[in-house]
Amino acid sequence: MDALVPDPASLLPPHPPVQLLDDHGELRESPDFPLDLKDEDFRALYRHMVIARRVDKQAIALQRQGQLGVYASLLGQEAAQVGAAYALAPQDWIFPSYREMGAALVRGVDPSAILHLFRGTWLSNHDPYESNFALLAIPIATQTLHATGYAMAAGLDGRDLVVLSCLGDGATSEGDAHEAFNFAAVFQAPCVFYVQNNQYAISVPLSKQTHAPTIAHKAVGYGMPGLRCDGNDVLASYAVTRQAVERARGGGGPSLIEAVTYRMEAHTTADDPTRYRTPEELAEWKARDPIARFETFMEGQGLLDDDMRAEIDEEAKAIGARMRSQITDAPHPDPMEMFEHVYVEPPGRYAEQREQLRAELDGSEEQ
Amino acid sequence: MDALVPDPASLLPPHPPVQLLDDHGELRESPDFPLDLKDEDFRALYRHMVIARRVDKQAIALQRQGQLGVYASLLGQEAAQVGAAYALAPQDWIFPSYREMGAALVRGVDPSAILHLFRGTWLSNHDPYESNFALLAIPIATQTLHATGYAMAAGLDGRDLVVLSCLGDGATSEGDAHEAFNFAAVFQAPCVFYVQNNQYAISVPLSKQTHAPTIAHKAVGYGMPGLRCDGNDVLASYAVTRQAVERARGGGGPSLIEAVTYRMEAHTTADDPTRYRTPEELAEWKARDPIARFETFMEGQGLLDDDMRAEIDEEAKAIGARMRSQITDAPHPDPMEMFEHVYVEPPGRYAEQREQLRAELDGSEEQ
Amino acid sequence: MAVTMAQALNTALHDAMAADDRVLVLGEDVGALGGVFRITDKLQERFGEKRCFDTPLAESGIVGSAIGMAMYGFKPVVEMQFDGFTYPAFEQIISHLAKMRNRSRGTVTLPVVIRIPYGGGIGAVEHHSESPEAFFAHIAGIKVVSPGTPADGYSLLRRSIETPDPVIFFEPKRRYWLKEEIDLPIETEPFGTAVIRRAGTTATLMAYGPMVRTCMEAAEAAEDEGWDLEVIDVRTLNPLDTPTLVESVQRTGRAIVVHEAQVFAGFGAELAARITERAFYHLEAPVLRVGGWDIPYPAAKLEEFFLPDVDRILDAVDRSLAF
Amino acid sequence: MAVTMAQALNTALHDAMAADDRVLVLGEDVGALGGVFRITDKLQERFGEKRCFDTPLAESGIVGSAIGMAMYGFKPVVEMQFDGFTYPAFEQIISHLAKMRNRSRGTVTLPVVIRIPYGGGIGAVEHHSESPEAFFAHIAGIKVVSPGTPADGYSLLRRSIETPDPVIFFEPKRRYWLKEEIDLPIETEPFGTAVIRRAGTTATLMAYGPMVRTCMEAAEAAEDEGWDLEVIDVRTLNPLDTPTLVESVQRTGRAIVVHEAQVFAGFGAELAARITERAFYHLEAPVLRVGGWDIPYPAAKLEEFFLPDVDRILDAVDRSLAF
Ligand SMILES: Cc1ncc(C[n+]2csc(CCOP(=O)(O)OP(=O)(O)O)c2C)c(N)n1
Ligand SMILES: Cc1ncc(C[n+]2csc(CCOP(=O)(O)OP(=O)(O)O)c2C)c(N)n1
Ligand SMILES: [Mg+2]
Ligand SMILES: [Mg+2]
Repeated sequence: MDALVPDPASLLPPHPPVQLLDDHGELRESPDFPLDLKDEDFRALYRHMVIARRVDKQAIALQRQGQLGVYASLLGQEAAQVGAAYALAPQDWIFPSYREMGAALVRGVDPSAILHLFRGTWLSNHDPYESNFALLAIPIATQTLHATGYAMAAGLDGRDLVVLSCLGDGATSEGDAHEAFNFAAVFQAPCVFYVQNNQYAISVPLSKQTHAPTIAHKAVGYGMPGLRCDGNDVLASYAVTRQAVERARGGGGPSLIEAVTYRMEAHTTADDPTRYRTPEELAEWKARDPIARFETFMEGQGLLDDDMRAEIDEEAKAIGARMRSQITDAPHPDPMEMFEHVYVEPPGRYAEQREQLRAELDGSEEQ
Repeated sequence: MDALVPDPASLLPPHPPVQLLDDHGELRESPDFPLDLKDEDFRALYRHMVIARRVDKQAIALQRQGQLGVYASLLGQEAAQVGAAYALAPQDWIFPSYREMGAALVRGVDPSAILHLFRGTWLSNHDPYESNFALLAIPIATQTLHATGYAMAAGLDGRDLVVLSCLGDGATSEGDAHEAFNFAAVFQAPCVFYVQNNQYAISVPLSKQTHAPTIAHKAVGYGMPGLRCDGNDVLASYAVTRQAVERARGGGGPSLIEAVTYRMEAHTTADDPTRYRTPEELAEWKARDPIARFETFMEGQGLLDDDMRAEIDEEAKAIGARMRSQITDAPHPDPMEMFEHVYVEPPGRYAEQREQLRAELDGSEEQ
Repeated sequence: MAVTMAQALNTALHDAMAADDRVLVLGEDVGALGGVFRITDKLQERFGEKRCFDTPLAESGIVGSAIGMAMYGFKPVVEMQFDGFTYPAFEQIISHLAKMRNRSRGTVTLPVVIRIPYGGGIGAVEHHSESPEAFFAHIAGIKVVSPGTPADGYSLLRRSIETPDPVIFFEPKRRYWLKEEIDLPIETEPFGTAVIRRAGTTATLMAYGPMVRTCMEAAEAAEDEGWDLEVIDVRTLNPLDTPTLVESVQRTGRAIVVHEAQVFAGFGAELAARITERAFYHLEAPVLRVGGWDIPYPAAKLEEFFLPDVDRILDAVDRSLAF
Repeated sequence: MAVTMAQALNTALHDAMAADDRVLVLGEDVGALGGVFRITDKLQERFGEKRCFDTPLAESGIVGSAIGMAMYGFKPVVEMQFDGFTYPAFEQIISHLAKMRNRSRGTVTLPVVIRIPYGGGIGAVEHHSESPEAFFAHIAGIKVVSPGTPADGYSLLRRSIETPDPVIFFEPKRRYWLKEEIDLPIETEPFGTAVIRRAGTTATLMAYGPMVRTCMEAAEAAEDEGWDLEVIDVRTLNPLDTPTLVESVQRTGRAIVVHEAQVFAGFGAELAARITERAFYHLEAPVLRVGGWDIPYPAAKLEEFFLPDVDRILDAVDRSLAF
C-alpha cells in the first residue's frame, strides 16, 4: 500500500489556533513558528495597528458626516491585517477585498485613495503597481482568482514573488474561491490565501456558512497546508503568515490560513448588527482587543513608553487629519472622465456620446 | 481546549480504497462495510453489469453507423455505476452526468430514451418522475446543485428520500461542485456525492485536475465524511454507497464518495485517446475488468453457471436489440414541437413564429 | 394608504407565503436581517426557518439548489442581493432554469422567481447599480418583469410567484421608497400587458422599472414646451405586449424608449426594432433610444451624468420632432 | 493554397506565440489534445508547457486567473471549449475583465483574448450550439469579434491578440472546415471595419461569423429572382463599423440582418435600431431581422428547422421588397 501524496497529516491545521501572545499579552513562543522580529519590528507593528484604527475611526466619522457613501470598518481586525501584510517582502503582492484598509496602510497605500471608492469620487484611486496592492474587490471571492493568476504568472516567469490573497469567511463559500484554491495548488503557485474569519458574512454567522471543523480544514481538499491563528494576536498572525509566505517563496506552493478574529463594527455603515448579534458576544470580543493585548506585551518588554505612545498617536492623528482633508477637499470628478479609461482604443460611438454629454453639461450650466 | 466539531479524524477517507473483492475475485469482507446482499442480489448486480456493457457496446455501434451524433461510453465503469445505484431505495433519486447509462438501467430507465439525447431526436426522452432519475446533465457539475436542492427540499418536507449525485473527477474542479458540497453539508441534506474518478477529464489526467491526496479528501473541508472505494469492485461500490446512503437516510447528512475506476473507451466517440494515454496504461486497467472479476467471484460462490450466463447474455442481447430498433425506427421529430415545451404560458410571438415555421415547412414540401 | 414599493414587495412575499406553503424564500441575509433592503423583513419570524432562510454566500448555489427544490415541488423565491451579484448564477439560469422544461419535453416545470434589486441612482459603490435586463430578455424559457409602481410591485410579484414558468423579477431599487396611495392586496392589469400611464399625442415614451417615474416627470415638464407626451409602462419585458406599444406609436408617430442600461445592444434596441417593423408607415421619425452611455456604471458622484433624466429624455423628443 | 478556418486560427495562434513570448494559451484540453477542435494543435509541442497548458475544469477559474496573468504582464489567450460553457465565466468577464481598466483609471490594462467556438449546424448535443454574442456586445470594456472567412480568422485573431483591450473572439465552429485560397500570414481589412463581401443594389444583407457564408449563398440564389443583393460582413460587433452599414443601406434602401441567435433582444436588434436612426429617410422598408426562433437551441435533428437558411433569408428579402 503506497502512501498518499501529499500526506494528509501534513495538511491538517494546528488546533487550537496558533497564539503567541495569550489573552493577557504574555509571550508564549512556539518552536514551530519562531519570531524573527527585532524591537523596531515590534514598534512598527504597533504603529501600523494604531494608525489603522485611527484611519478607520476617521473614515466612519467621514461617512456619518456624509463625506462617504458607505464604509466597511476593520475595527477588531487590525492585528490580523497588519500581522499578515508585515510578513511580505517589498516585491510581494496583496489582492485585497473591500475591508483591507489595515493591509493597505502597511503597503504604503494612501488611505484617501481607498476612501475615494467609498466616497464615489472614482472607482479607485491608487496605482496597484506602485504599492503592489491590487484594487479593492467587491464581488466576493473574485479577487482570489486574480491573485492565483498573478502568482501563476510569477511562477512561469521564475520571479521571486509571493501573493497574499485576502478573503473573508463568507467568501470561502463562493465557487471562485474553490477554483482559486484548486488552480493555485495544481500549479503550485506562490500564493497564500488569507481568510479573515470575522465570524460573520453580513448577518450570516459562520455556522450557517460552512459545516467544516474549521475554515483552515478546507486546505486538505486542495492538497495545501491549512494553518490557523488567533487573528487578534498580531505576532501569531505575522508568524503563521510568514511561514506560509516563505514556503511559497521556496517553491513549496500555496497555503490556506484562517485568522480567527471578529468584526467589532457593523458590516458596513449601512448595516444594523443589532438584528443578528448580541451585546454579550460583542463584549466578549471587546475583551480580546488586539491593540490592547499587544500594548500590554510591548510595555512588559519595555518597548513602549508614554512618549512613544504620544508620538505614535500624534502621527496617527496627523495621518487621519490629512486623509480627512484629502477627502473633504477633493475636487468633484470630471464627468468627461467617464469615457477616458474604458478602452485603450474606444469604439467610434464614444466620440458622439462624449459630445452629447458635453452638450448636456453646457446646457445645465446655462440654467 | 474544546474539541473540533465535526471531528476531522471522522471525516478522513479510508486508505487504501475499500475493496471487498480482490483483483482475483476473492471475497475479503470488511467489518466496517458489511454486505447485506442475498444470492438474488448478487445475480442482479451481475445481470445489470452485463446488460449495461451490452447496451453500451450497442450504443457505440449505433454511433459508428451514424445513428447517434456522439456517445459517451461507460466501459470499465459498470461496477461503479451499478453498485452505487443498487444501494438506493425505490423512492431515492439519482442526478446523473452524461455517462450514467449503467445507473439509468438499474433505475429502470429505457436506454433508448437516453440515446435520443445523443441521437438528437429530442433533448431528452424520459420522465424523471417515473424513474426518479433526473435528466442527463452536460454542463459539468451543474447537476450537483440540483441534487443538493432536491435533497434539501426532501429534508424540509420530512420525506424519507436520499439523493445520489453523480459527477466525474474533473467535475470536482467546478465552482458548482464546491457550492453543492457546501450547501448539502450546511443544511445536512440527505445527499450522497458519488465521484467516478475514471482518471481523466477528456485528455486531462487527475494529476492536473487536483493536488489533493485523493478526491475523497475534499470531503474534510465541508465537514462531511469522505469515502473511497475500488470502483471496479461492484461489491465495494455497493457497500460504501450503501453506508453513506443509510447515514443520509438516518439524518446523518451528506457524504462524498470517490470510486476509483477507469474509462476504458474514448471520452466520447468523437475523442482520440491515443493523443493522451498509453496502451500500457490501458492494458493495466483491462486486467482489472470489473465484470470479469465479479464473474470469478460468482462462479466461486456457485452463483453463476453456463445456463445462467447464457440466459443473461440472451436477455442483454434482446435489450440491446430492442434499443437498436427503437433508435433506428425512431420517427423524425416534429419541428413544430420546438415551440411546445419552452413555457407553460408562451409569449404571444410564439404564435407568429409557429406560423412562419409552418409556412417554411409547407414551402419545402412543395419543392 | 401610502404604500412604498418596498412595503408592497414585502407584503406580496408575505401574502404569497401565507397563501401557498410551497413558497420558500431564500438567499443571502434574507432571514434575521430581512434582506439588506428589508424586502424579506419579518418573513422568517412569521413563517419560520424552514420557509425563509439564509444560504451560504454563493449565487450559483442559490439558484442551482432552488432548481432542485422546484423539481421537488416547492416554489422558491430567491433574492440576489444586488444586480451586480447575479452574474455568478448566470450558467444555472441560462443552462437549466430557462431550459429545463424544454429539455424535459414538458415533464419538469420550474416555478422559481429570482428577485433582483437593480439599477442606479442611490449613490452606491460599484457593482451595486447595474441594469442587466437585456441579458435575461435574450434568454428563452424565462419571463422578465420589472414593476414601476408600488401597486405593480405587489401585483406583478404575486403573479410572478403564481406563474409556473421561471421569472426574473427586477426591482427598481431607487424606487423602493416611492409611495403610492393604494390598499393591499391589489390586483393590477394582467401579467404580460403594458399600460398607458399617461395618454398623449406628441410622442410616446416607453419605459419599465425605475424609468417609468422619470418618464412621467418628463411628460409633465414637456407640457411647458406644449408637448403632450404619452407614457407607456412596459411592465413585462418578456412576454412583451407589442400590440399596445405599436398601437400607441401608430397614433403618435413618434417613440422614445428609455432605460438606465447602456444603449448599445440594450433592450431598447429590441423595442425600437420591433416597433419599426410593425409601425413603419406610421413613424414620422426613427424610434430613438435614451439610456446610459456605453460605459461601465460610473462612481456615485458621476451617476447623475450617466443616468437618463428629464432633460436627456426631452432632448430626444426634440430630436424626434426635428425629423 | 487552400486554408481552412481551423488551420488559419491554429496558424494565427502559432505565429502570435512565436512573435511575442508573453502570449500564453490555456484552457481545457488545449495541451496534448490540441483542443477538441484542434485549434491549439501542436502549440504545446512547439512552445512547451509553460506557454500552452491545460487547466483544471473550471471556466471562471480560467478567465479569472488569466486576468491575474494579464495584470502581471502576459497576454493570455484562453479557450472556452464550447459556447455553452462560457457562462460560468460570465461574472469574471463582466465584473473584472471588462471593467478593470476603467475601475483602475487606466492603470491596469488586460490584453486577454477569450476564444469561443460558437453557433450550430454541426449536429451537436445540447449546450454545444449556442450563439451568445448579444450578451457580450452589451458589455462595455470588451471588444467582440467574429470572423466569417479563413483570412479573417487569421488576421482578426492576430489583431485581437495584439490589441491591448480584452477581446471575446467568436469562432464560427460550423465554418472551421470552410476553405479559402490564401497564403498565411495574411493581413485583411483593419480591425473594427465591416467589409462589403458582395456589392449589390436590391437590398443589403448583414451578417457575421457563420451566417456570412449563408448570406453569400442567398445572394447567389437571389440572382434567379433577379435580385442583386449586397452582403456585408460585420466582422467586429464592438467596435461596430456603423458608417459602412449605413452607407450601404442609404444606397439599397433595404436591409436584412441575419444571425443564428434568437431574434428577440438579439444583436440584430442593435443593428436594426442603429441603421434606422441613421438612414431613416433612405429606408423603403423597415430593417428586417432573420435569426433563430425565440426558443432554446433544439435537438440536432431539428436544427435545420431552427437555423436561418437561404430560404428564410430570401423570404425576408421578399417581405422587405413587398413594403
Ligand atoms: C458575489 C457577491 N455576492 C454578494 C455580495 C454582497 N456582500 C457584500 S459583503 C458580503 C459578506 C461577505 O462576508 P465575508 O466574506 O465574511 O467578508 P466580511 O465582510 O465579513 O469581511 C456580501 C454577501 C457581494 N459583494 N458579492
Ligand atoms: C461547464 C462545462 N465545461 C466544459 C465542458 C466540456 N466537457 C465535457 S466532458 C468534460 C470532461 C469531464 O470530465 P469528468 O468530470 O472527469 O467526467 P468524465 O467525462 O470523465 O466522466 C468536459 C471538459 C462541459 N460539458 N461543461
Ligand atoms: Mg466575514
Ligand atoms: Mg473523469
